[in-house]
Amino acid sequence: MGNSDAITLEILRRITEVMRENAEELTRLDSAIGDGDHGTNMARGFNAVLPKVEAMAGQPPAALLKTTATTLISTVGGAAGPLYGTAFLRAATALDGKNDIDERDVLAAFDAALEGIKARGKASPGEKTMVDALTPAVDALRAAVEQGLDLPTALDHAAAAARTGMEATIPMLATKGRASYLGERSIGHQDPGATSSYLIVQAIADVVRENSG
Amino acid sequence: MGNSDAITLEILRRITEVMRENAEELTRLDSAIGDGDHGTNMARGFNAVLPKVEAMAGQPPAALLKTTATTLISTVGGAAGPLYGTAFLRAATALDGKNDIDERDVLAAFDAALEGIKARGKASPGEKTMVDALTPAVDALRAAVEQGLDLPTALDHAAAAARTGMEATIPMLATKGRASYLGERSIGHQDPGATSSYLIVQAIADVVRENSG
Amino acid sequence: MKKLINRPEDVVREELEGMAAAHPDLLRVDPELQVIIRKDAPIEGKVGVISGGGSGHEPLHGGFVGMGMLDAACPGAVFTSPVPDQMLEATKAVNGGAGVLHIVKNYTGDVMNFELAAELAQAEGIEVRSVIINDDVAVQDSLYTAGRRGVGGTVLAEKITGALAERKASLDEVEAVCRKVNENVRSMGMALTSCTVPTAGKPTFELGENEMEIGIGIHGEPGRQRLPLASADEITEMLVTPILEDLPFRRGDQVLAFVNGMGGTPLMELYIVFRQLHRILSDRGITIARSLVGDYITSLEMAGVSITLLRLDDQLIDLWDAPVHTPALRWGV
Amino acid sequence: MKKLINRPEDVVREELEGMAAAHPDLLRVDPELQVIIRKDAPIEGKVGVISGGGSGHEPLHGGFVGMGMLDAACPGAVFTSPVPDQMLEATKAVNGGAGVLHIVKNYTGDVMNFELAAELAQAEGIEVRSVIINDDVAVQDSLYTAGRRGVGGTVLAEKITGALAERKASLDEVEAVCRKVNENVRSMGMALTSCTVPTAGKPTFELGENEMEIGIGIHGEPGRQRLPLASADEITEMLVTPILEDLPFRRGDQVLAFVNGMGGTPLMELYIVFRQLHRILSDRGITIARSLVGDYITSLEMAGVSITLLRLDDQLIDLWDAPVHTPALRWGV
Ligand SMILES: Nc1ncnc2c1ncn2[C@@H]1O[C@H](COP(=O)(O)OP(=O)(O)O)[C@@H](O)[C@H]1O
Ligand SMILES: Nc1ncnc2c1ncn2[C@@H]1O[C@H](COP(=O)(O)OP(=O)(O)O)[C@@H](O)[C@H]1O
Ligand SMILES: [Mg+2]
Ligand SMILES: [Mg+2]
Ligand SMILES: [Mg+2]
Ligand SMILES: [Mg+2]
Repeated sequence: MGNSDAITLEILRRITEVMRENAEELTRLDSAIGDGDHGTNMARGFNAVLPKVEAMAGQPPAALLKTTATTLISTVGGAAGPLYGTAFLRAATALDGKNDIDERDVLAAFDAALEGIKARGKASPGEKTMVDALTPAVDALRAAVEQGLDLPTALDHAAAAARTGMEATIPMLATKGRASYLGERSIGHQDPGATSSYLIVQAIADVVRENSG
Repeated sequence: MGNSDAITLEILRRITEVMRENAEELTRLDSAIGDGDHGTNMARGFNAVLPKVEAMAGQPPAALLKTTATTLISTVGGAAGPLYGTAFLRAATALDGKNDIDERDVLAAFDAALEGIKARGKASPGEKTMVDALTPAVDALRAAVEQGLDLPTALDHAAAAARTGMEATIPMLATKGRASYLGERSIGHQDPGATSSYLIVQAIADVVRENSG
Repeated sequence: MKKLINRPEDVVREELEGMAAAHPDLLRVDPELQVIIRKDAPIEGKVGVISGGGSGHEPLHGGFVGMGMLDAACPGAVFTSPVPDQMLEATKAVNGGAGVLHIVKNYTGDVMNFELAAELAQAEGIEVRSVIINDDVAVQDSLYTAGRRGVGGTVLAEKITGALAERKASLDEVEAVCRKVNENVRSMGMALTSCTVPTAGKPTFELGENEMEIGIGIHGEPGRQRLPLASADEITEMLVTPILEDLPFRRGDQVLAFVNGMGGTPLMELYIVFRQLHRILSDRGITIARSLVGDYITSLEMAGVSITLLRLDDQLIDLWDAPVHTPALRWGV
Repeated sequence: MKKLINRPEDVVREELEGMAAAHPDLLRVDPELQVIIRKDAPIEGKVGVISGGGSGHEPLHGGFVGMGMLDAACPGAVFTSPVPDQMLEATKAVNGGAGVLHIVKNYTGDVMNFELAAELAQAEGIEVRSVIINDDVAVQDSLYTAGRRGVGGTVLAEKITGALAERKASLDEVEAVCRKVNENVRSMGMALTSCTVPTAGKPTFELGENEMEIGIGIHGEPGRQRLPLASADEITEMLVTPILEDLPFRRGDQVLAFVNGMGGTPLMELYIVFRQLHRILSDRGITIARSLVGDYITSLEMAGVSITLLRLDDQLIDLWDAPVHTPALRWGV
């Protein structure tokens, strides 16, 4: 993928926009089975990220993602801050030294990001967390890449799987995070972190699609 | 009036009943221009009075009224406690030694009661207080007695005047009591103390009427 | 009505039993007569200091009973002045032979009930003085009102007066310092919500989602003015400006700044108000020498705040700093 | 949404500025970085004790900074765990060369953010230990939950741990006493109303006029069970029974009984709850040796109460009684 650094910056702009647009909805989801702060926190975090990465235009993707990571860790707070921060940090490490990012690189980055979230939060699939959107997304991405599909298409598959995974959290019983305090009352509500994860994956897929040939 | 002590006891029973029945309304009035306790306090006071005076059946009116006074002072609290307590105490003093109470005695008792309230609370007519129900009541009672009307009729006049006086508090600006803190916002609301005063006068008139030949 | 209570008519008795159970080291409580007395009262040769008022303002007054503040408190029914029997019992219980001071908030009922009690106590040979607290600037002190209400200044008066009494000062001196506090303190309050008296079962008044009441008292009654909801900074300005103009407070003054929660306002918001209060006073060259922030004189669960400023001098600072040991205020011990 | 605030996004910074203005004798505050530090920190040779968490629980934690309790507190956005930068700054600021203890409430976000900070601090050569507080019995501690929440026990842990640290005890000893508190404390809470996060603009959940939530936490989230409103006595029983059964507390035990207001409940009602708590414990032969009644760990303006019982021994009593000087807790000085 040519111009990876520009696309990375575009991705971060899009994620910021999407977090702003969906802050109220994410907070609403986090009110039903949480403490009503997820949307506010994600928007605050990416609002802090944006000017920093704008000032780094032209730097490699890994640098932008690392700054994203440290900024999220320093501004988001809650459960989402360390989890997304770790995700972006691991993705940055996976892309270190790379300037032209191909689909295998993207897969490596996604893999590392998800592994980071699981290592930090210790959640498995089925516990009603962001892991439930990201695991199917990564699996779909891997399958598509191994089938030789191009990056935009592979990411479309990932986003679709993330959406399905997000929706699949609705009937789940939460066994991680704040929602787990509600026990069975967590059933019937979509997980906020899975929702923000889906939105992030979709934003990535959209930007890559828009920038493809 | 024969059997004054029995009638006095009947009056106190009736007042107690009326205070219970109207507690909510008095509290409602005291919520609009006060602190929402007048009805509760008056009911509590007379609920304490009743068993005490029941146990004094056969004793002279002055004794029953004195016990009423001290009990009200000891149980009602707020502005109404000392004011009504003083009123009943002064009435008791005016009836001291009397067993057969006639209309002149009743007028003397009412006079003393109102004077007691004015001495204790220092309110004049027109300040949106119980004085605004009791002053016309006493004036009407005096006029009727001087005209030679019988006691039941005189008390009917007093009760009617008390009612008119109570209603006349509606457009008044409060310059005494808690309602005065509201300034012009006190206008348009009927005074709770004037209302309980009217109810008391009406109860007295009703019992005397029911017990007349 | 949503409250953590049992029967509405039992709230005061039960609260008193709870206070007795929670503070056996500080208080003795008579839940029938409804008096809260400092455990080591009476203290020989010390002026007894008592106060009282309707319940619903906790911790005022019962939470201020103890060393260095009140010797006794008399709680009435919710928002209802206590009865003379209570103050007579309290007066006798705290009488150390040096006289007793009654600190009375300026409400018609409080004043009359305390007056009756003072008469009864005097008749029993106890010298009683009374000081009426009337620090609320929201009400005009004129022939056309029942006078200014006693509000936040009462807390400061009880502390400072109790401190001087603790030092075995004379009744004249103790009365004088109480009057001095009253003369130098001003307050004003506002509400975002009303409150619900348990026996009434519903709020005393209703405020819309975008409305606030300025110039409220502590009994849940409406205030002087209903306005659209404003920001914390604007509200702080609305409260402190009339306070400053009334005394008046002047450049160079030292004050005790007391930001009080009405019961239902989070502590976070009280500090947000304090911030702007500090800025306004700073701009006017007025120094905050002491502060008090929290719920000290409340109106059940009312959301709102009151501001109280006391102009200080060395004596008042010394007495404010003096040791105190009560359920709600404690330092130096 | 009716609050005494300015812009919702500024509440934490403004509250910190207010605290700095109100308590210049006790605290230094960095409103940008958002750390509250004891004015005389660092103290040479003393273990530094820090905590932190989302704002909205005031006075926890910032109101507990000062002698004998916390050396620093890190407030996050409302109900949001603070970020590692804050804890790193706080850790460095309180480092007296004897190590630093982090007291961490058991929430996924708090634990992760404190972990990251501890890693960064260790990398800078500061020895950091962490104790997680998880006293809430409303949640099962199992593989199927994020574990028990840290609630009222946190206040007691901070006081007792801070007292031992004040005596210049070693990091091992300070960590051990913090764990000891955690092992001997249990809590449970309930709510009559939810609360409104300023940036959310509306209540986190809605309760009907006749409903209550049992087993709530301190972040406004729904609890384990929604039930019809019950009396204060019944509610007290519902809260204390699982507490007693969980440790379990036994006949002959001495406890610290802590009845905590969630922010919007009048003090009167807390004492009504304490009354019944005392009766229940009395019936079971459990002695209340110490009490704490008031709003110490809140959830904004939530109406509700939590009960915390700490099983005491001589050491814990001694450390509870030790002097403390913070905005929200003060005795012995
Ligand atoms: N252990 C965990 N592993 C993965 N994701 C988690 C974990 N705990 C919580 N989450 C995610 O975090 C989301 C909540 O984020 P947020 O509201 O920002 O945190 P908090 O619960 O601290 O307020 C949840 O919806 C869930 O997806
Ligand atoms: N100075 C006064 N003189 C006469 N009546 C008064 C005076 N002050 C108050 N009242 C009466 O008392 C009534 C209020 O009684 P209540 O609610 O029991 O007292 P409080 O205001 O102490 O709660 C008023 O409606 C008024 O009629
Ligand atoms: Mg959340
Ligand atoms: Mg009233
Ligand atoms: Mg009253
Ligand atoms: Mg949170």
